[in-house]
Amino acid sequence: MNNAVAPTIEYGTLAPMLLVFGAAVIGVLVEAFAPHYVRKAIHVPLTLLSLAGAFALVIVQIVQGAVPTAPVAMGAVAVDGPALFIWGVILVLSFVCVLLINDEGHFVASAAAVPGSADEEEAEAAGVTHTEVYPLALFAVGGMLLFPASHDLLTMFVGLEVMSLPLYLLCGLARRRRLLSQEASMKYFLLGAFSSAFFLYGTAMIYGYAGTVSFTGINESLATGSLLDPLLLIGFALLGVGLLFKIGAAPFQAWKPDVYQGAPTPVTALMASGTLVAAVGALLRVFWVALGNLDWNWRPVIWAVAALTMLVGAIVAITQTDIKRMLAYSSIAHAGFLLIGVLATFDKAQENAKSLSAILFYLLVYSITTVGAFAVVTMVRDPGGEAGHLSRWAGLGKRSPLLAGVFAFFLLAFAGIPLTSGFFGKYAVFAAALSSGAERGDSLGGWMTGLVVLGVVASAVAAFFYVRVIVLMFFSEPAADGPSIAVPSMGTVAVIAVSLLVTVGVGLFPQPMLDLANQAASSLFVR
Amino acid sequence: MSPWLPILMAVPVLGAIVVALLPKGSDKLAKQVTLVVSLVVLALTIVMATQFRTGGPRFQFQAAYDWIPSFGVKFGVGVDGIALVLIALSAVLVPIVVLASWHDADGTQSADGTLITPKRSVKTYFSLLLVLEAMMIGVFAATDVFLFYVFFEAMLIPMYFMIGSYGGAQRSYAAVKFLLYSLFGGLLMLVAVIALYVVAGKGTFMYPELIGVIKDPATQKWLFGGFFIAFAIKAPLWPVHTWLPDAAAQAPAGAAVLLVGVLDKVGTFGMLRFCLELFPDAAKAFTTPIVVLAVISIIYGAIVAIGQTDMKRLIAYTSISHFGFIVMGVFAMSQVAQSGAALYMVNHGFSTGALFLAAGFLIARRGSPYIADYGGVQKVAPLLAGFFLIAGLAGLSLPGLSSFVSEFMVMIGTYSSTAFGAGALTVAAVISAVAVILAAVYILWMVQRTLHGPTAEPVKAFKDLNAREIVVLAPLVALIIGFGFFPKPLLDVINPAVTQTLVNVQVDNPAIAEKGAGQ
Amino acid sequence: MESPVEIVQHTTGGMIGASWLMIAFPLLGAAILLVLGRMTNRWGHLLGVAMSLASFVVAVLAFLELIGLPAEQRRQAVHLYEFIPGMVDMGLLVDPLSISFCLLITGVGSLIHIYSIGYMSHDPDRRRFFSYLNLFVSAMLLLVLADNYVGLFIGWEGVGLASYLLIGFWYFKPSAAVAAKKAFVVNRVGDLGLLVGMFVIITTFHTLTFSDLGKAIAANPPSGGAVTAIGLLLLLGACGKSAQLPLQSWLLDAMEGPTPVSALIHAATMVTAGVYLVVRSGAFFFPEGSPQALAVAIVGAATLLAGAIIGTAKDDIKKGLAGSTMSQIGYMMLGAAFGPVGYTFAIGHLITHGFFKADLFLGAGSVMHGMNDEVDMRKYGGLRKAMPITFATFFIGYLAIIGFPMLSGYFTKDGIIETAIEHNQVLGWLAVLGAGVTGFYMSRMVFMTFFGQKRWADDAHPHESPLVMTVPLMVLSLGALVLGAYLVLSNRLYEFLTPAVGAAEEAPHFAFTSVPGLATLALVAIGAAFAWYKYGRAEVPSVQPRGSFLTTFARRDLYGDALNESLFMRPGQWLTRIAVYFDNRGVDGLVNGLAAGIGGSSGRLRRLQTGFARTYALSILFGAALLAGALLLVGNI
Amino acid sequence: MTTHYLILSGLLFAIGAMGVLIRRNAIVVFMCVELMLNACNLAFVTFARQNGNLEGQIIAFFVMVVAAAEVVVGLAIIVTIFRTRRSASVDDANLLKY
Repeated sequence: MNNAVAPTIEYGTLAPMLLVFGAAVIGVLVEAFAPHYVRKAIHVPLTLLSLAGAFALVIVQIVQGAVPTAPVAMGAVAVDGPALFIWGVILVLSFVCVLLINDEGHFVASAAAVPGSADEEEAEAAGVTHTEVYPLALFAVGGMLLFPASHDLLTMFVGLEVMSLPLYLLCGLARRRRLLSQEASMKYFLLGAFSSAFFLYGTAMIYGYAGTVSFTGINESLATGSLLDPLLLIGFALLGVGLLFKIGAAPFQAWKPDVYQGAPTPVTALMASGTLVAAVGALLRVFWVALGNLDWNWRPVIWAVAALTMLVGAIVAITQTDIKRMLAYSSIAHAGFLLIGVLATFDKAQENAKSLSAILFYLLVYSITTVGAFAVVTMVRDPGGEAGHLSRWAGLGKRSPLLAGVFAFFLLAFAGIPLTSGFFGKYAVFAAALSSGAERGDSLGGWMTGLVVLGVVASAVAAFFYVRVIVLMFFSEPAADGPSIAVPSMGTVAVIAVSLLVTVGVGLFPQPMLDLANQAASSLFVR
Repeated sequence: MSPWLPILMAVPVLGAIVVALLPKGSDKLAKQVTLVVSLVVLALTIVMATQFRTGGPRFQFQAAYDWIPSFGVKFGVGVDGIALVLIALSAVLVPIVVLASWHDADGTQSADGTLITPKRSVKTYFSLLLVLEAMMIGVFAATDVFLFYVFFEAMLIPMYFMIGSYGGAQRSYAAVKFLLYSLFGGLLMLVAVIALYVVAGKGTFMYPELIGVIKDPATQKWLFGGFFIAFAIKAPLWPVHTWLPDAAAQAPAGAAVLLVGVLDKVGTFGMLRFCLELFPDAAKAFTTPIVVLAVISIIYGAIVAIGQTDMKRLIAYTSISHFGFIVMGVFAMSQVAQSGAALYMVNHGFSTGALFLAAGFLIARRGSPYIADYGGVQKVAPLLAGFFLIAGLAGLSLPGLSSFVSEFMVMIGTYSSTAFGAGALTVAAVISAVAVILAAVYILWMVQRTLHGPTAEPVKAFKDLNAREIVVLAPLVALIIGFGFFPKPLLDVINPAVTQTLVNVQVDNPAIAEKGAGQ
Repeated sequence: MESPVEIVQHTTGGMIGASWLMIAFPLLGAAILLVLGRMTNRWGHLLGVAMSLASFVVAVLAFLELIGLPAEQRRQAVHLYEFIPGMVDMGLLVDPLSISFCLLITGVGSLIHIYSIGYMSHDPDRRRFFSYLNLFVSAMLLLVLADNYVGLFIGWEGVGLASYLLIGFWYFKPSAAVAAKKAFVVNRVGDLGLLVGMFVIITTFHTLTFSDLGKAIAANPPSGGAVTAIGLLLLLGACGKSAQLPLQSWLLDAMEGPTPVSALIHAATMVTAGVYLVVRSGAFFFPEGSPQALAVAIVGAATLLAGAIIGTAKDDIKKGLAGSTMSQIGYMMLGAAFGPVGYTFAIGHLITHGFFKADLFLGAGSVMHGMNDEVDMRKYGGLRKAMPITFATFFIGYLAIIGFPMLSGYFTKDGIIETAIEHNQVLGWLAVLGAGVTGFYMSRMVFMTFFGQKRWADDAHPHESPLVMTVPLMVLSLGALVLGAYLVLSNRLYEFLTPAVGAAEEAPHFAFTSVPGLATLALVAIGAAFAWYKYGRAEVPSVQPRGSFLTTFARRDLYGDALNESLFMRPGQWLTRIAVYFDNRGVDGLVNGLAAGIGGSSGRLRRLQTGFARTYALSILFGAALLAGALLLVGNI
Repeated sequence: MTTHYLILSGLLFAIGAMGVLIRRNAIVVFMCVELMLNACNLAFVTFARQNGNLEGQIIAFFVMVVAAAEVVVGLAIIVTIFRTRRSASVDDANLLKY
């Protein structure tokens, strides 16, 4: 105890994360000291460059192949293949989302001003904007990087909060429909805090069981200790609540539709893509690394959760009338599909690589398509803001075929039609699940097949509401006072272009991306 | 590595891109380009078909390129006799359909001036048509199960848009129903495809390598089920047929031809190719129930057809009856029946195609699909009436027309089949033969109510077929009559493939007749 | 002993080798007329006649070549091409049976073609008419020449199609359209029999070719069961085509077609195809005394009476003749049930009937031609002066059909009757009775048409038809006069047919003074006298009196239509309605119901999303409890 | 000896959760969440004592910091809502539903 060793930090490995956090801090300083008219001019390049730089650093590490085989920073953070892959994905997503954020007219002039009040009008007239969104976004991104890479429950908790707190605020900053925005913000905050309390209590109980919060330690004590200790099981359940809440699995999905609908669309895009990726990464780490030896206990439970999530997401989406709300339910359904992948664990850890790469691939293609879809949503506008209500989308295909066509393609990708990226994502996950179910002596073998069949049924139901939007856009006559199509900024165009490119490209030639995912997954999570 | 099939698929795709990229307002050009491209494809197909050696290996013009190594997926193509004739069918039908739907997207007016369909994007329609052609060729040419699945599902999208954007009043309902129905089946098949890959454990989807790999009967049954349901929906087989009448009735005539003439054949083709050869034991085990379903389709489809008031729906139901025959032939497990079924797929494409097109021309003149709105057409438009009648006679498989040969072979092959459950097959053949009476009723009754009798008032204004429409129908009629008397060219190509199939299914069911006189 | 039907020579040369030209010529004609369409309006009818004559010439030459051969070589098979590989090849069988049909078809056919030039001269669609006629001739020739059942079936349906087209030639008349459809559909019922019959044949004997069939049967004689089944199925087919009970109902409606059609198709040739089928298959599937042969006899006897009775009550001259056609074919069927001898007389009667019935029909046509298409005999009367030639020829035909001594009908019909009585007393004497009825209704027809006082409509100006119509009449009536004697006396036809249909134990010999023969004559005389008493001597009311129950029974075609109506059509319509309803509400309803169900549950589920943050929190807590509970549960299982 | 502390922390956690569910005022709800966090802290410290290592206590400090940050964010949000709606009731914010 008394001969304490000085802690070591592998700055090189952590560089991407540190860069983002550093930029965020600088952003705060800018807010503090720079006059407001130059702030944006500083923030935008700062943010984008930091993200790009971080991405570059990730690439460097991958290229160097110097992927550490042990947790770094005294076992607090695990920067392994999957983590780097997830980092790369998150950084790309956040980059394009910042491009969206950058677009005019999404964020409130002065959050403090009461909606409809005189000083709101003043603020708008004065053209002031909340440039805080940039550092906030950076902090959120930093949290997203830390969350899935953390290697003990405490770090994970901190990552969780660092990711969430800025998002709570960002949700409340919509320029239009501020009541909704604020309500979304509050709901997200209260429920988020509530769930993270569960996560924390779960952590406490696991700590009580294992005497440590490091995944390695938990894993070892599971190997020796009793698997039936209520402390362990309840603790795990509470941990699960926190994580499943973040990915929006039923019955913890309730916040998603409200928040997605209320939040400014760029922020929704960030949550629907980045947060999901990060959360799934974290979930995998906890379930596979920390509690890998417990999978006989948790797989049946997660089976039920996955099934419930898919069905709830797919079925409730059918009757949605708001485009963002519908996409929220679609993302719930997709969370369910991802959980199928999470279930696909094998006896021999090496085989888990297959499932892991499937999940990573799915995350990649799904999140990119999602960002694209939300980017399109930002462009369809009414006088009062974005045209959220589906009925306003009628006949869009007649008025702007290109935009409608792109959106239709994204929807088909969500539905998993062949020759789109979404199809291969689904295929990869289902294949992994079936092969894990097919392995000898797996008591869940039949159940896995059943789950996959359930999955395809759910996707058939889901297909209905995607197709419904296409019908609206193409097969029904446009409304007289239809929404206008905003002239997109370069940023938005770039976002849509990128995600379309990926959706098409991967849809035709998935192999390169699959190679990336395989390579990332091959090394598995460090233990 | 033969480039034929990839080229055959590439040409229409490129054509589609060109058409799509044409500048605004160049509708006429778009049509001409499409026509030329489809004719080029037809020419290439014919040349390829002449290269096909009937004595040669089962799969010819094979080519395989790595596509998704980590899934073990190859872009593997190649054709046996059956696939060849079906590809030829598609290649023949597309140019005809292009000509037939020349004005479909222009917005048509009925004889009494009322607008039937509003103006829609011509370029989109024809580029979709070409994309569809590429996929139709691909789905028949695929020797990689995964690739087959990809085309099987992707085909839905262009057809979905063709029905949804260019169809009749109920088009969006019909389009969605069509898409979801097929998608559902397809997804079940997807599970089976994956499971096939996993269970086989060969690390490949290449069809020839998967034959006879699945041994366990129980597994075979499950996988068979997954494939069969998808194909039964596609075919369509009773009781999962109800999407077809809606889709066919709402689709523009041209699209309907491709839908019923080619797309649905993928179902029966799949049964013959995949259900039988990959899961022989399951196929044999399920023969009886499936044949029962087929017979129900035959009789039920015919009876419901009689009761239809809408021409296109009526034709759709007749197709359901005909598909019953095809399925019955496939599962009769005898050389004659299966050759007949394969031949039926082609002939049905011609006969129903002609019927849909003729009906389409009729409807285009009156703007109503309802039989009751017609009468005495023969007086004012004898040519149209003549073609319509011939097409109808092909529909009731009149001897001397191509469909008779196939129907005859199917029935006789089923009756005399010695395969598993032969007793049931014999009965099935006899019951199905009743359809020849019902067919006469539904076709001739329609003919009587539309072409014959006193000329209805709005019909008086009809013009007879113009040159384009004659060019559309004449080749089909020629083929119908030609293959009616000389089916040999087709059968010589089909037979070896069927023989191979039966070998793989391990059914010993020799040709039922020794050569006739003069051999 | 090896039956002659097994010996077949294969040939490619000579006129027999080229006998396919017989089929090709008219087919070509039909094709040209249909494809070129209006362009050919001017000369179309001439081309039609030319083609028909051309195949008549071929037929004659082939016939001469055939009789040039020794008897045992008179079955010449001509292989054309491979039709369905591994199942059946397309080929022709030129033998005495088929060639005699060819002569009848092309001969009478050509005459009727010629006649039609005049008869249809006023019809704008004459060209179409001739194209259909050619199509018919070609199909009919294929039917009789094909050397296998598939080819026969193609011809069989081909003539069905031609008949459909020609009955519905005046398609704008709803009655004609309906009649055409009815004819086709009823025929299809028969076709079903033929079709299934082929299934059984090929399954049992592994071939559909007549010659191979002979060998196969000789090689291993099959069980009675299969053969009986085949026989009955073929009989069903024959009933359909030849309008025998119970499938007779279409023939009377078929009179909607132009009269030449009724003469050629629905009297002389097509309707006799059933007889041809039975005779052709006789050697294989209708052995004497077998149940199926008996069935044939019964059907024949029943139909000959039914037809005759119907004939007695018809005022429409064509319908009357149609009834008589049914009845005469009934005779042929009866004959065809009794082995080679029966075959001889059946075919003989078929040929003579072809002549005199065509003669009668064309005569009737000529009458209608002069009476501006009036068909009701009650509007006729005393026409013999107005149109002498027509009267003369019609009268000869009349004598021939009632079996007046030494005329054609006399020999062939008596032959059938006697053979029948030899084998089966009951049926035989029924046939005798039928002859008597024939005597009555034919005389009635003659008296009502040509004798008695005028009952014409005011605008009627009866006149003799042009030569182009009357010359064929004369030729036909000549045949009606002499042909019977030529064929029957000294067994010419029998000897000629033997190679095709086999030989009997003892050759038939025609007895002029046999009990049945005399009885027949007596009955015929009585019938004629009674007809004279009712229609010749007495006044004929120009409006139909409401007759006794029996008369109505006959007028209503023995309620055949009523029976079909209530037995098949109405139940059929109900079944259709039910099926359609079931398809929309049942099957499709299920699908849509499922969709609606999902939609509904979605609507209900989304209500759970109340918007109250505290409810969401509750669901989280709830979920947490579930998770914990489940884990504990799973852990402790 | 430590079980009492655990029971206490469990009770605190339950009370906090209940409070979140039954109280309407956003501030109070938020305080209940804080209560839950502190229940966690108690548990951590207790377990640290039980396991005889310091991690638990360290974690407790971390938690306090995070909780403090949460307070900042939370109050900001709640105040804006209050300013807009003149009410801090969680149930009044009920526009987003179904």
